Amino acid sequence: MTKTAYNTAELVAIMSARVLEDGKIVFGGAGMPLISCVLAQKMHAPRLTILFEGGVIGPHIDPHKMPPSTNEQRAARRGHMVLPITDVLLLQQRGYVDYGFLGGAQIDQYGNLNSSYIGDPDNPKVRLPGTGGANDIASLATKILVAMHHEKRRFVEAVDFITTPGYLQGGDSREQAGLIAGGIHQVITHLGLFGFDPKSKRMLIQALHPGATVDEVKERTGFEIMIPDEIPLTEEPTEEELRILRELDPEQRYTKAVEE
Amino acid sequence: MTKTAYNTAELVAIMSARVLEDGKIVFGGAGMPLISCVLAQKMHAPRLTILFEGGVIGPHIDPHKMPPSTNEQRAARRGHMVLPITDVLLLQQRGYVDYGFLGGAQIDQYGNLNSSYIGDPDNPKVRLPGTGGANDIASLATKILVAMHHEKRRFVEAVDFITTPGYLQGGDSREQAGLIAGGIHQVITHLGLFGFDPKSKRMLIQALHPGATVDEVKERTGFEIMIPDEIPLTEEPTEEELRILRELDPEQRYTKAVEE
Amino acid sequence: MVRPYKELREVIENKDRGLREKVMSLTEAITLIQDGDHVAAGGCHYSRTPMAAIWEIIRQKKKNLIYSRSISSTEGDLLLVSGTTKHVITSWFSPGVTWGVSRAMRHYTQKKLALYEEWSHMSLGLRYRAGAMGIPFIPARVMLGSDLFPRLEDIQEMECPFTGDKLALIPALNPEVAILHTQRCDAYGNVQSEGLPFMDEDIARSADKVIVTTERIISNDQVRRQPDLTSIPFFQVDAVVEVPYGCLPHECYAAYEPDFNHMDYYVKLMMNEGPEGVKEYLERYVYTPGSWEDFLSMLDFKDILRATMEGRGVYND
Amino acid sequence: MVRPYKELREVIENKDRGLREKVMSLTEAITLIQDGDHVAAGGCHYSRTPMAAIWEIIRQKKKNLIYSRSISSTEGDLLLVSGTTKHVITSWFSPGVTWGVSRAMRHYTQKKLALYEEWSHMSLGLRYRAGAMGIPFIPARVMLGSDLFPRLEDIQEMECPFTGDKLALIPALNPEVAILHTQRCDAYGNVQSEGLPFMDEDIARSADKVIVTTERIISNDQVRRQPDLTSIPFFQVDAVVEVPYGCLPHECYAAYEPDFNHMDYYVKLMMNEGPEGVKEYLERYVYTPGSWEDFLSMLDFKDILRATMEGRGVYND
Repeated sequence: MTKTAYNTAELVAIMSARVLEDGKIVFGGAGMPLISCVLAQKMHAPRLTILFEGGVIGPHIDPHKMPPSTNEQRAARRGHMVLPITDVLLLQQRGYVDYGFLGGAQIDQYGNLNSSYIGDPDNPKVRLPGTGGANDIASLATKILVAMHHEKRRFVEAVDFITTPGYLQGGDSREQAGLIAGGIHQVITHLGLFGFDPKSKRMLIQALHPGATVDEVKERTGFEIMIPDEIPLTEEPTEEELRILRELDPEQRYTKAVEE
Repeated sequence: MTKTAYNTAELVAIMSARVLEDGKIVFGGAGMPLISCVLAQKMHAPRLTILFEGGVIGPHIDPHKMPPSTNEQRAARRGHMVLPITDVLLLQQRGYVDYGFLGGAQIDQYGNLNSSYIGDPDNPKVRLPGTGGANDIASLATKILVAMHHEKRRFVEAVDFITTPGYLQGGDSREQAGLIAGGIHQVITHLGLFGFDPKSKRMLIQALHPGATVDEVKERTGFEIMIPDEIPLTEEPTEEELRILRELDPEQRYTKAVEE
Repeated sequence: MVRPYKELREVIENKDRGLREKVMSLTEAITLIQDGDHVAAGGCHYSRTPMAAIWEIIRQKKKNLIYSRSISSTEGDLLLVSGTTKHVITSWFSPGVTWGVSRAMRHYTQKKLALYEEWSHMSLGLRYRAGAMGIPFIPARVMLGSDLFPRLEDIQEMECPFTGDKLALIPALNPEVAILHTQRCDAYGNVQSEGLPFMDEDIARSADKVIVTTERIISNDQVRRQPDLTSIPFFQVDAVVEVPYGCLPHECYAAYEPDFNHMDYYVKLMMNEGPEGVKEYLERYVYTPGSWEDFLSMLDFKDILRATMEGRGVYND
Repeated sequence: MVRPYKELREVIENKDRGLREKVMSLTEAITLIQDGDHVAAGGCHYSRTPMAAIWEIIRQKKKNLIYSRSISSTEGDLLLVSGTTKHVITSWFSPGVTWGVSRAMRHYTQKKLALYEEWSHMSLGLRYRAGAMGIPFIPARVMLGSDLFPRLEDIQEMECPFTGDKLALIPALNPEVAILHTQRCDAYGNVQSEGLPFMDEDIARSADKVIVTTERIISNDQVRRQPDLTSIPFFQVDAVVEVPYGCLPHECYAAYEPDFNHMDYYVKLMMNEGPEGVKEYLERYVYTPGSWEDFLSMLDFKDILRATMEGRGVYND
């Protein structure tokens, strides 16, 4: 039989879902992170517990009613518990949350994210919606995951504005700033999986997706990315992963091909 | 008709109830304060709202089931709201509570209360049960009321231990300590009503109950109490007050005559 | 600016906190708001938004309000473009992820016609909570190292005297007025919300005045039978207004989902025409209708019916 | 001592927080407690006391526990006299106002055989809350100026950097183990308590491990139908034990009032005989019975029946 084709967004969603281990607790942002969490539950991680900013623990999301926001009743469907926003976010500060799962508009070599301003914050080209819970999640969750489309304009040497802390200026600057727990763990793009050098905290290639090349990564990355000698390849999305993903997002509201 | 006789505890309960204005919010301690609050509701203050440390707002106490503690279900009967202990106490810190109503084992000339140690705290003659919420109530409620039996051993120059702050060492020492709101407003005993001098913050006579004399007060007070030229008399307990009080405490668990 | 403790207490102490009925009209309730007040709205994003109250605020032409909310959606656009506020305090500001970045918000902030004061979601929550607790700040481990921190006047850093940890001190926020929408409230103001609590409880405790709009007014007897469900006690509330469908076109948990068709219509207008489109919307849906009921009757009943069936559906599972 | 943040997080991070059944026997559950642990008990005074858990702790001869609780009643006597703890952290310590001052407490504290570390009720609550929030302290306006303050090692004073107010800094308390009793809990550990919440929620969030005894084990489906009622989520809980009447002779809201006859019997014994009386009680009611059920069967069923009728009576009004 012929393989089903998939777009870059679907690839990111599926690769992200695979990262989420069963039995763990994930704090999921709106959009693609949410899709990936639900996909993971339907694949290998039925005991994955989802927390949403809106104030819910362990909802059963109805595949036919994906919530456009994580602060609404669809996101709370059949949860174990609903609680105030401040308290669900505080659960991360206490250390209960394994994964903080974010999307990103702009990321830099140390994993800092910007969702506040494009250009000079005092005279921005674009005023973006802002942090929401992203700053909290990235300051507190044990392992931060970021899913995004891999483009030069999004992968920059230094973000215009640090809304959401990665490793700040690298080295031990994150801990020095007072962020003594957690940190950015992995970036998932349509080209591959990316981690951070334990010492310098600069971004490095962990794995490439089928068809992606190191040159393509370099070309689409606005800073010098670290390249190990050995680079494993990820497994191609399976028919089952694609089938379930498309059940979750039939109109491709969250997984439509990105126009560049 | 002949007047019904009453004991000193009943007198204190009734005089305390009269102090509580309708429409106000009172944080009531266990024992006599509780009795007086319920009595006030049945007399002149039907809109008096009672808060209990156990975590309840506006309970309807069943006259035939007075709770021996304010941290149990009888104290929560038919309340508007139940909430965590910490939060009901925090309502005082926010300024919602008009009266903090306490009983006392030992009080001094500045209205400080001791419910921790009789004698030297390091080698106490008696280790008392402790503050409970008394320190919180007296630090935070707008007007502190104290109901107690008037005896020399209870009205001392300086308490052995300040569990519950009155005006501390007098003058502006309470504010200097950081307690910038509230303060002890009135002490109700079986001899009369007692307030505090606005400047020195020393205890003074506000009114005497029928039959009580200044000499008796002086004799039963272990420090020099301030005596104004004019001292009004309080109204004797009415038949109705006594009738209702005895319905509330038929076995006199809270209003039995004090043995000295 | 953290307000002085004594001032905050005096306001509360001088209020009649006795048990009394507070049911009034929407118009009456909103007159409790003064020009220049800081008004905090309950709910989050497009859920349990006190939309009727905001609608009336705009109609009463309040000026120079400071507006704060957990996350701001389309109601934030309306407040900016109507000239009601030039200062919004929130953590995220746009209609919703799938609808893109608000062009109205961009216009007013990028042209410096208004200030969008950005706090992380949790730190904004802690601001209300500190205000609710009667303390000037709560320490936290967020905002540190970010570029949000230096842009804010009132946040500070300290070394913990117990552990030596570096901590952010999140300052208390005490709005003059809180506007909240709930599913159930009695005539005295005892609030029993259903589902996601958001930040409503802390906002109510932190504010000088609280205006509650409610889907229904329940008896005090019902409240007393389930005191566990009360989230806001009567003595914190100044006005109770019965406003069924008071969140539309936003949602109200277990009552109705958003009117997505009306939301799409608004967002399209706003994204295509910018502030002019929002002005057109305001004229048509806010200024022209004679009453909130008249506004509701302009919506497509079929859409409301579907939203209602979906909304109350949480109890069908 | 405020425990280091990294240590607190590591303990939580290394726990299996996945959705799994945790139902076990009382004996099994209590073996999760080590000698020297700080054990915090839920409920308050003689209400919702996790008495069965405490009873089993004494039977398992745990040593050198630190015991903390909102307010301690008769269970505190038992823990002192049995030699289970020499350090009690609470705000008030005696059977109850009408029963007078505990002679057992007096004996152990006055003879310096044990330490009663006294905090005000609210400051103790804020200690658990700070621990639950993952912060080292919460500022407050209590304890200041009192003689309680200088007797405590871990409390500090500071001048507020925002307002200049003098504040007490109340240090976090993070017990190794929380023992809680509830009316309803599912097999995963989702707790849905009824009535007075006391400090249970904060205690559960502040502790390394949580042991829950429950009047009944409800289905997860029931939990999910009323997520508003859940106060403690499953991933904070390590053990679920079904123990009907698990608070006796203390009360459990809407289930049973105290067994006042048994309380009177105990208090009389304790007040007349002092520690010897408590030892006699321990021998007869704690060490001798083969099981908690055997202890229950030693009580007068007529008393339990009356306590039950009174207790569940809150739903009769």
